[in-house]
Amino acid sequence: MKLIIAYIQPHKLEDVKKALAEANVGKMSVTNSLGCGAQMGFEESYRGIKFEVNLLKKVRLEIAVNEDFVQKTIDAIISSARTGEIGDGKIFVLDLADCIRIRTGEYGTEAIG
Amino acid sequence: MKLIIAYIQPHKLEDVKKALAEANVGKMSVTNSLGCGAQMGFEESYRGIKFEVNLLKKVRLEIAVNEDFVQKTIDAIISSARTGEIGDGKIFVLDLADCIRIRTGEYGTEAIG
Amino acid sequence: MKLIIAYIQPHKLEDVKKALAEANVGKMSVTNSLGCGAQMGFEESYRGIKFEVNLLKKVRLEIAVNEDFVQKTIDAIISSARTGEIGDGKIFVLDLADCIRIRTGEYGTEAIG
Amino acid sequence: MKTQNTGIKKHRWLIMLLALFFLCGATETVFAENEAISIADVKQGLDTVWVLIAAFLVFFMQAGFGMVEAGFIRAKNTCNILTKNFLDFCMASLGFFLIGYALMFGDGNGFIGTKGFLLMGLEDTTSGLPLFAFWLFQAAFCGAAATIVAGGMAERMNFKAYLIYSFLISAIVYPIVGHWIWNSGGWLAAMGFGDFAGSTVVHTTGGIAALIGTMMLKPRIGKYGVDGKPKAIAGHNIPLASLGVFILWFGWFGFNAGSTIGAGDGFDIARVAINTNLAAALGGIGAMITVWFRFGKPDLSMAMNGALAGLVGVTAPCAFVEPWAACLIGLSSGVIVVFGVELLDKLHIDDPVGAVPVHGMCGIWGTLCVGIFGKAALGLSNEGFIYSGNPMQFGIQCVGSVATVVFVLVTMGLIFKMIDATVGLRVSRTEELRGLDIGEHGMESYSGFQIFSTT
Amino acid sequence: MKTQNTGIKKHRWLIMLLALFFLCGATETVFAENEAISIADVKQGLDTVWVLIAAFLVFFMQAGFGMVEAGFIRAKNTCNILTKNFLDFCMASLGFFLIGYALMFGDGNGFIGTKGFLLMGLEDTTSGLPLFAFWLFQAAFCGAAATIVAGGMAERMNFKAYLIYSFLISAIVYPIVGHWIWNSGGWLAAMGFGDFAGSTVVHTTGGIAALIGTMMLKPRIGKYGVDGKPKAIAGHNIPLASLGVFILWFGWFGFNAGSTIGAGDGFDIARVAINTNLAAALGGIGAMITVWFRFGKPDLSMAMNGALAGLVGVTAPCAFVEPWAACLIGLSSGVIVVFGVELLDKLHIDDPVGAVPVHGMCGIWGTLCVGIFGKAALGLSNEGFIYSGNPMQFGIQCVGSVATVVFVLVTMGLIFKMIDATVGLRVSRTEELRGLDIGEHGMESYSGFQIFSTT
Amino acid sequence: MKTQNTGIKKHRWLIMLLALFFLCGATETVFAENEAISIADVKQGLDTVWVLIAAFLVFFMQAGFGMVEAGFIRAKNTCNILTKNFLDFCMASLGFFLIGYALMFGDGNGFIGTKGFLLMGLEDTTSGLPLFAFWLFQAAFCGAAATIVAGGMAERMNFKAYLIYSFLISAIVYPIVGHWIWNSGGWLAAMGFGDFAGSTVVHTTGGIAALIGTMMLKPRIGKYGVDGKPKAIAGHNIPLASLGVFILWFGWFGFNAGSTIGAGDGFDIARVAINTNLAAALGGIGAMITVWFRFGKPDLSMAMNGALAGLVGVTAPCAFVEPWAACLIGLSSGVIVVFGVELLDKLHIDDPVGAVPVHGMCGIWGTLCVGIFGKAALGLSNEGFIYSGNPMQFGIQCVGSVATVVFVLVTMGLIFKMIDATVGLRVSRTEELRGLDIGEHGMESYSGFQIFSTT
Ligand SMILES: Nc1ncnc2c1ncn2[C@@H]1O[C@H](COP(=O)(O)OP(=O)(O)O)[C@@H](O)[C@H]1O
Ligand SMILES: Nc1ncnc2c1ncn2[C@@H]1O[C@H](COP(=O)(O)OP(=O)(O)O)[C@@H](O)[C@H]1O
Ligand SMILES: Nc1ncnc2c1ncn2[C@@H]1O[C@H](COP(=O)(O)OP(=O)(O)O)[C@@H](O)[C@H]1O
Repeated sequence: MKLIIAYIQPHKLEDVKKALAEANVGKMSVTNSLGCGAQMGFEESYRGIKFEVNLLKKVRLEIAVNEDFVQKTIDAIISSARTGEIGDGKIFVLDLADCIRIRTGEYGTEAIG
Repeated sequence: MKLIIAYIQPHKLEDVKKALAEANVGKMSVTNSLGCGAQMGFEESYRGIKFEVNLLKKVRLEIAVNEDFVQKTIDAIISSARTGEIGDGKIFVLDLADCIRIRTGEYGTEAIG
Repeated sequence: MKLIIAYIQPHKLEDVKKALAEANVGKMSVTNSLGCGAQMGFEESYRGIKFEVNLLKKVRLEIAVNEDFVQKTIDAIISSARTGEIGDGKIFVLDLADCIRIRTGEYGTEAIG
Repeated sequence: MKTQNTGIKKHRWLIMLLALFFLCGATETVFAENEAISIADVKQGLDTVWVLIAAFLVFFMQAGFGMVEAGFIRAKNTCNILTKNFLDFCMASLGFFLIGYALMFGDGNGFIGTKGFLLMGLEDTTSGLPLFAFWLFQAAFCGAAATIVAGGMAERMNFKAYLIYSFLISAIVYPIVGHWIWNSGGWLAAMGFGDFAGSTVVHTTGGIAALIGTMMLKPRIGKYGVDGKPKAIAGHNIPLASLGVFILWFGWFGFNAGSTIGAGDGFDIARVAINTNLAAALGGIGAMITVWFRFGKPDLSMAMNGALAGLVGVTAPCAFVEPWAACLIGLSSGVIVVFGVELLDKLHIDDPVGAVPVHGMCGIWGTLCVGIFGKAALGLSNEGFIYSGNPMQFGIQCVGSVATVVFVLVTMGLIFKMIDATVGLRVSRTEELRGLDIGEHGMESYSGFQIFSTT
Repeated sequence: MKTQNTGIKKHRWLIMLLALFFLCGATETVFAENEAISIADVKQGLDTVWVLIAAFLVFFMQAGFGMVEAGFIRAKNTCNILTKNFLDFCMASLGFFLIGYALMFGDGNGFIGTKGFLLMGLEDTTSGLPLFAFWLFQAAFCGAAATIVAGGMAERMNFKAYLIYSFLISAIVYPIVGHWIWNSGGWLAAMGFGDFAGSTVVHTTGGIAALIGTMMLKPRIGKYGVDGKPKAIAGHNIPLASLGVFILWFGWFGFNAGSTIGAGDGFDIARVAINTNLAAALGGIGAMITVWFRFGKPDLSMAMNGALAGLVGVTAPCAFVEPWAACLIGLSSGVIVVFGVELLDKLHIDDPVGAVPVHGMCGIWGTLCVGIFGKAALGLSNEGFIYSGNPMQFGIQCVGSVATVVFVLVTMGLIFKMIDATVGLRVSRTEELRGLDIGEHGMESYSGFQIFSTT
Repeated sequence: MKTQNTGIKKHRWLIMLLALFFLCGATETVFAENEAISIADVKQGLDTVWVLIAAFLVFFMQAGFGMVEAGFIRAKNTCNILTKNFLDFCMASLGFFLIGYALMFGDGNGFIGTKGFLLMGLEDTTSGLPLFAFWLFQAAFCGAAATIVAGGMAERMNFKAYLIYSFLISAIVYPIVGHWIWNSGGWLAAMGFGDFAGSTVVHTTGGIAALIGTMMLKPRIGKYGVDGKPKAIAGHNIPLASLGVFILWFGWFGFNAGSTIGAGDGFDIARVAINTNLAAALGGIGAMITVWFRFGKPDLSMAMNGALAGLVGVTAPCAFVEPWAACLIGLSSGVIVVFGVELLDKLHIDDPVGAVPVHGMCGIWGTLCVGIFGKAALGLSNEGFIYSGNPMQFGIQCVGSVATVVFVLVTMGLIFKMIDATVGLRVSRTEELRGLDIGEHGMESYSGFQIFSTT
C-alpha cells in the first residue's frame, strides 16, 4: 500500500477529481496548503509597504491506494493537473505500513477502498 | 516509531482526544481536511443552480508514537470515533524514520513523547 | 529521499524560511495546524463558561529532500526555530518512496528540487 | 390654510367672520406667494418627519438583531438565522398590514381591536400623524418583537416552523398585547399602566416567547455535558455581533424617542434620547464589571448584552424618569443580565444569544422601574414609589407585566405545541450536526473559508 | 407669522382686529432683528432637514451596495469590488459637481442642460430648497446609478476601465437621462412621464449599463461548463450581503421618501414610506416562494434579491399608488427577479450579483406599473390603466422606458467599446484566477484567513 | 407662550402692548384646546429633531471607528479593540455626564468650566435647544475623541490602561480643550478662533493623544526588521474596514451639519453638508492618486484613509467655506495622509490604522484651512487669507492649533506615564504574540475559522 501526496493548483482540483474517478480512485482527503517552489510569488503592498509573497495557494491531496493502483493514480493526476507551467506541483509517494477502517475495524488492503 | 494519520468526524474530536489521553497518548497535531469517501455528499443550490458537494468536513490527526503505543492508539481511536455509520473515517500508519524535538535537539524515541 | 515534517511556532516561520534558504532548501509546503503537546494551553471563557483550550496554533512544514540534504534541513530548522521554551515543536522524518514533478513528469531525486 | 382648524368656536359668528376675513387677508398676502404655509401643516410635517425617521431607525434594528444573532452562533447556522431574521420582518410587514394593525389599534373592546383590517375604513390621521406614518412606525416595532425569538431558538429550529410562528406572533399575539397597553381603549391602558416604548409590549412579549420556545426545543446537541455542566459554544463572528449592537443602540434612539409620536417642542424627545443613551452606556458598564468580577475576564459578549439590557430596561420608563434614574436602571439591567445568563445555564435552558435575559428579564425589570422611578409630572398616571412612597403605580406595573407574561406563555406555548405536532419544531440530529445552512438552505455562509468546528 | 394662526377667540373683537392689524406690522419689524422665526423659514428649514437626511440615507446605500456586491462574489475579488464601489461614489461626487448637475438640472433644451457647471451661476434655492441640499440629494442618486454596474461586471473587469466608465456614466450618461425625466424642461417630463424616485432614471440606467457591460465582458472563467451548463460560484460572505440588503432597504426610505423634496404636511412622505416598505417585504416573500417552489430550497440570496427587486419596482410608482398596489408591485417584482436570474443563466450572461434582473428588469417593470396602478389624484398626469381602462399613461411609460433603454444601450455600448479598445475591459486569465485583489491592488481582503477556493 | 420672545419693538409701544395683552389672552384659550401650536415651539422642535438625529449619527460613528480599527489590525486582536471601542463610549457617556459637560460648557473662566456637574443647576435650554439634546450631541463627540486613540495604540496596549485613559480623556482633557474653543467664555473662542465642528477640539486632540501614546508604547513586535525597514502587517478584514469608512462618512454628516445646533432656514446646514461630502470624495481621490503614483498600486486602505482625512480636514472649515474650497481642502488632506503614513513609518512610530495622520495631521491642516479659505460673510471673525491677503485669522488658527497640540502632548504624556508606572501600558510579549483577544479577554473573534498568521 502506498500513501500518495499530491500538491496541485487549486483550480485544477475539479479536473483531477474527475480523472481520478475515471481511474476508479474515489477516496481521498483534501487540504489547502501554501507552497513555496520554483514558481515565483507576487508582490503585495499595504499602506505604502511592499512585500514579497512567496507562499502560493495549493491544494494538497492525500490518497491511500493499493500497490496496483499507484501508477494509475499518478498518471491520472499528471494528465489532469499538468499545464506545463511552473507551479503545476509535485507528487510524493510514501510506503503505507497499515490502514484501518474505523467503521468496521478492517485492516490492510481491505480497508483502503 | 510510527506516524499515525487518522481521519475522523469533526464532532468526534473531543471523544477521541479523551480516549487518547486515557491511553496515555497526549501529543498530536490536528488539521481540518475535506474528505471524499464512501459517505455521500449533499446538494447545495445557489441562485437557482444546484451542485453536488462531495467533499465533507473531516478532522485529520497526526500522531507520532513509539512501537509499543501503536496498537493502543489505534484501538483508542476506533473505540471513540466509531458510530458504525459510513463516514466514520480511516487510520493510516506510516513508518517513522526519525523524530527530533526542536527545543532540546533530542532524536528518536526520546523525542516523541 | 526523505519527507521531513516539522511543526514550529507560527511566528518562527519567517526565520525558518530564511534559514532553509541559506541551506539551499527552497521548496516546501506549509499548512496551519493545531498542536497538542507538552505546552500548556490557555483558558477561554465565553458568556460565563470557562473552558480549556489545549490545541495551540502551529505551522506545519512539509519538505521533500534528497538524502544529502536531510541533516542540513534538520539543523537549519532547529537553529532557527528553537527558543528553548516548551512548544518549540517537533520534526518527523519519513522515507520517501518516490517523487514526481507534475509539470515534466520527472521521477525520483531529479524531481525534488 | 389651517387657521380654521385651530378652531374658532360656535356662535358669535359675526365677529369670527370678521376676524377670519382679516386673517385671510393678512395671511393670504404672505401665503399667496408661499403656497400654503400653515403652522399646523408644518407641525404635522415635522411630526411626520420625526416619526418616519424613527421608523426607519427601528426598521434598521432588524439588521442589528440579525448581526447580533448571527455573530453569537456558529458559522454553520448563520445563513439560517439570517433568513429567519430577514423573512420575519417581511412576514411582520404583511401580517401587521392585513390583520395586526386592526387587532392592535383598531377600535374594539379592552382586549382586542376589530377594525381596520388592511388599513381600510380608518381615518387619514391618527394621533396627529398621517395614518401611514403611524402604521410604519408600529409595523417596525412588530417586526422587532418577532425577531427576538429567533436568537433564543437559534441553531436547531425548523425553518418552516419559524415562518409559521413568526406570522402568528406578529399578526396576532403581539397585537393583542399591544392593544391592551397602547390602544387607549385597552384594559391595561385604562388602568394607567405605563410602558412608554415597549419594555412590555415588545420585549417582554418577545423574551417570554423565546423562553417558552427555547424550553420546548431543548438544548443544542453538546451544550450540556453528561455531567450536566454547560459547555461554551462560542459565537463565530464577534465583530459582526459588535456591529449589530451598535446598530441596535442607534436604532433604539428611534425606538424610544420616536414613541413620542411627534417632535413637540423638543423637550420630551430630548429627555427620552438622553435617558436611552445613559441606560445603554451604564448597562454596558454594569455587565462588564459584573462579568469581570465573577469570571475574571472582561467578556465583550456580555458587555454588549449589558448595553442591550440597559436599553430594554429603559424602554418603558424612558419618558417618565430623570437621567440619573436612567443611569440606575441601565446599571441594574446590566447586572441582571449577567446573572440571568448564568441562571438559564443552571436550568439547562439553552439560549444561544441571551434573548431571554436581555428581553424577557430586563423587559420585566424595566416595566417595574416605571413604578419605582417614574414621575407623574412627566406624564405617568401616578408618582413612582421613590418619590411618593406609594406603591400604586408599581402595583399597576406588576399587573401588566404578569398579565403579559401569562398571556404570552399560554398562547405561545399552544402555538409552539401545535407547530411541533404538525411540521415539527426541531431539525434532525444530522442536520443539526452538519449545520442548518446546508440542511435547510443548501448553501454556506462563508463559501471558501476554512472553518474548523468540532461542535 | 404665527400669531394670526393661533386663532382668535371670543368677544373683544374690535381690539383683536386692532391687534392683528398691528401685529402684522409689528412682526415684520420683529423678525428683522430676531433672526427670523418666520413660518416660511421654518418650513424651508424643515424641508432642508428632510431632504438632507434623505440624502445621507441615500449616501449610506453606497455601503449597502458595497456589502451586497462584496458578499455575493468570491473572497479573492472583494477588495477590488469595494475599491470600485468606494471610488465611484467619489468620482460621481466630483463629476456631478463639475458637469453632471449642469447637464441634468441646468436650463437647456429638452435633451440636455447647459447651465450650472461647477454649480456656478445658479440661484440659491431650487424647488424650495437650498441649492446645496438639492445637489447633495441628487449627487447621492448619481452615485447609486454608477455603482449598480460594478456588481454585474464583478470579478473580471479591469480597474482602470472601471474608473473611466464610472466617471463617464455619472458625469454624462446618467445626467442626460435624468434631464429628460426630472428636469421640468425635459422631453419626457413634458410628456407626463412619471418616475417618482428613479426606477428609470437610476435603476434602468444602471441595470441596462450592467447588461451591456456584462455581455461585452463575457462570463467568468469556469462559470459555464463545456456542456454549457451554468455552475454555481457561491458568494463568500452571506452575512455581509444580508447586512448590505438591510442597509439598502434602510437607505431606500430616503431614496423614495426624500424624492418629495420636502416634508409637506406629512401625507406624501408617509405614503411613499409605507409603499416602499410593503413593496420590499412583498418582494422578499415573492422571491422566496418562487425560488422555494422552483428549486426546493428557501434560498436567502434570492429572497434578498427579491426585496431589492421590490424596492426597485416601487421606486417609480411609490408616490402615485395605494399600499395594496405597492404590495402587488413588490410581489411581482420578487417573482420577476427569480425568473430573470434563470433567464440570464440560460443566455450565458454572467451577472454575479443579479444587477440586471434587480435593477434593469424590475426598473422597467416598476416604470410600467406607474401606468397601471398610478392615480391622477396622487399627482400623476393621467389615471392608471386599472382605474381608467385608458392605456395613455401606460403608453407614456413605455415610451420613456424604451427611450432610456435604447439610449443607455447605445451610449454605454460605445463607451465600453472605446474603453476596451484602449485600456481593455477585462483582466488577464492569470489575474482572474489568482483574484483581482492581488492582481490589481496587491492586497488581500482577509489577510490570515485560510480560504480554500478552487474556482 | 412664545409670543413674548418675538420681542417688542420701539415706537407704537402702546398699541403693541395692547395687542400683546390680548393675544396672550387669546392664545391661552386657544392652546387650551389645541395644545400649543406656536411657531417658536415648532422651531425649537425642529432644531431639536435636527440635533438629535445628528447626535444619533455621531453616535453611530462609534460603530464606524470600531469597524475601521478592527478591520485594519490582525484577527487575533479584534475582540480587544472592539471592547475598547465599545467601552470607551460607555465611559465617555458616564464621564461626560458626571464631569465633562461641566468642565466644557459650564460657566467658569477662560480655561475651564466649573458648573453643571451631573447636569445639575443648569437651565433647561441652551443655544435654543433643550439641554438634554445639546448634551447628547456633545457627549457623542466626546466619545469620538476618546476612541481615535484606540486605533493608534492597537494590538499591544493593556486593556486596563485603556479604560483609565479613556475615562480621563473624556472626562477631563477633551472637555478642557472644548471649553477653550466652544464655550463662549473660552480664551480661544474669545480670540475668534474658528473650529466649526471640531478639527481641533475632537480630531487634533484625539490624533495627538494617539501620537504620544503610540510613541510611548513602541512599535508592535515584528513591525520593523533588524535592518529598520518597516514590514507590512496587513489588516485582516478589509470589507469590515470599508463598511466602517462608509459609516463614518455617513455619521460625519451629522457631526458637521449638526454642529449648527439648529436647522435655521436650511442654508447653513446645506452648505455644511455639501462641503462635507465634497471634501470626503476629494480626499479619497487625492489619496488614491498619490498612493497609486508613489507605490504603483491603487491601495484601498489608503483611499479610505484619504476620505477620512478629507472629512477631518473639512470639519473645522465646513461652515465657513465655499464648495470649491472644500474640494481643495479634501484633496490636500488626501495627499497629506499618504505622506503622513510614510513619514511615521520612517520615524518608527507604529500606528496600525493611521490615527495620527488622519486625525492629528489633517486635524491641524483643517484648522489652518479656516484661516486660508474661510469667509467672514459665513460667520468667521476675519476674512480668510486668500480673500483678504491678511493673515490675521490664519494666525489665530495657528495659536489655537499649537495650544491644543502642546496641551494634549503634556497632559496625555503625563497621563500615559502615570498609567505606565502603575498598571503598565503594554501587554507582555507572549500575550502580544498570541493575541490580546485570548490574553485579555479569553475569547476569539472568529471562533472556528482557520486563521493562519505568522506575525
Ligand atoms: N521539495 C518539496 N517539498 C515540499 N513541497 C514541494 C516541494 N517541491 C514542490 N513542492 C510543492 O509543490 C508546489 C509546486 O512546486 P513548483 O516547484 O512551483 O512546481 P514545478 O515543479 O512544476 O515548477 C509548491 O508550491 C509546493 O507546494
Ligand atoms: N483511500 C483513502 N485515501 C485518503 N483518504 C481516505 C481514503 N479513504 C477514506 N479516506 C478519508 O476518510 C474519510 C471517511 O471515509 P469513508 O469512506 O466515508 O468512511 P467509511 O470507510 O467509514 O465508510 C473520507 O472522507 C476521507 O477523508
Ligand atoms: N507525538 C507527536 N505527534 C504529533 N505531533 C506532535 C507530537 N509531539 C509534538 N507534536 C507537535 O509539536 C508541537 C510542539 O510540541 P510540544 O510538546 O509542545 O513541544 P516541545 O517538545 O518543544 O515541548 C505540538 O503542539 C504538536 O503540534
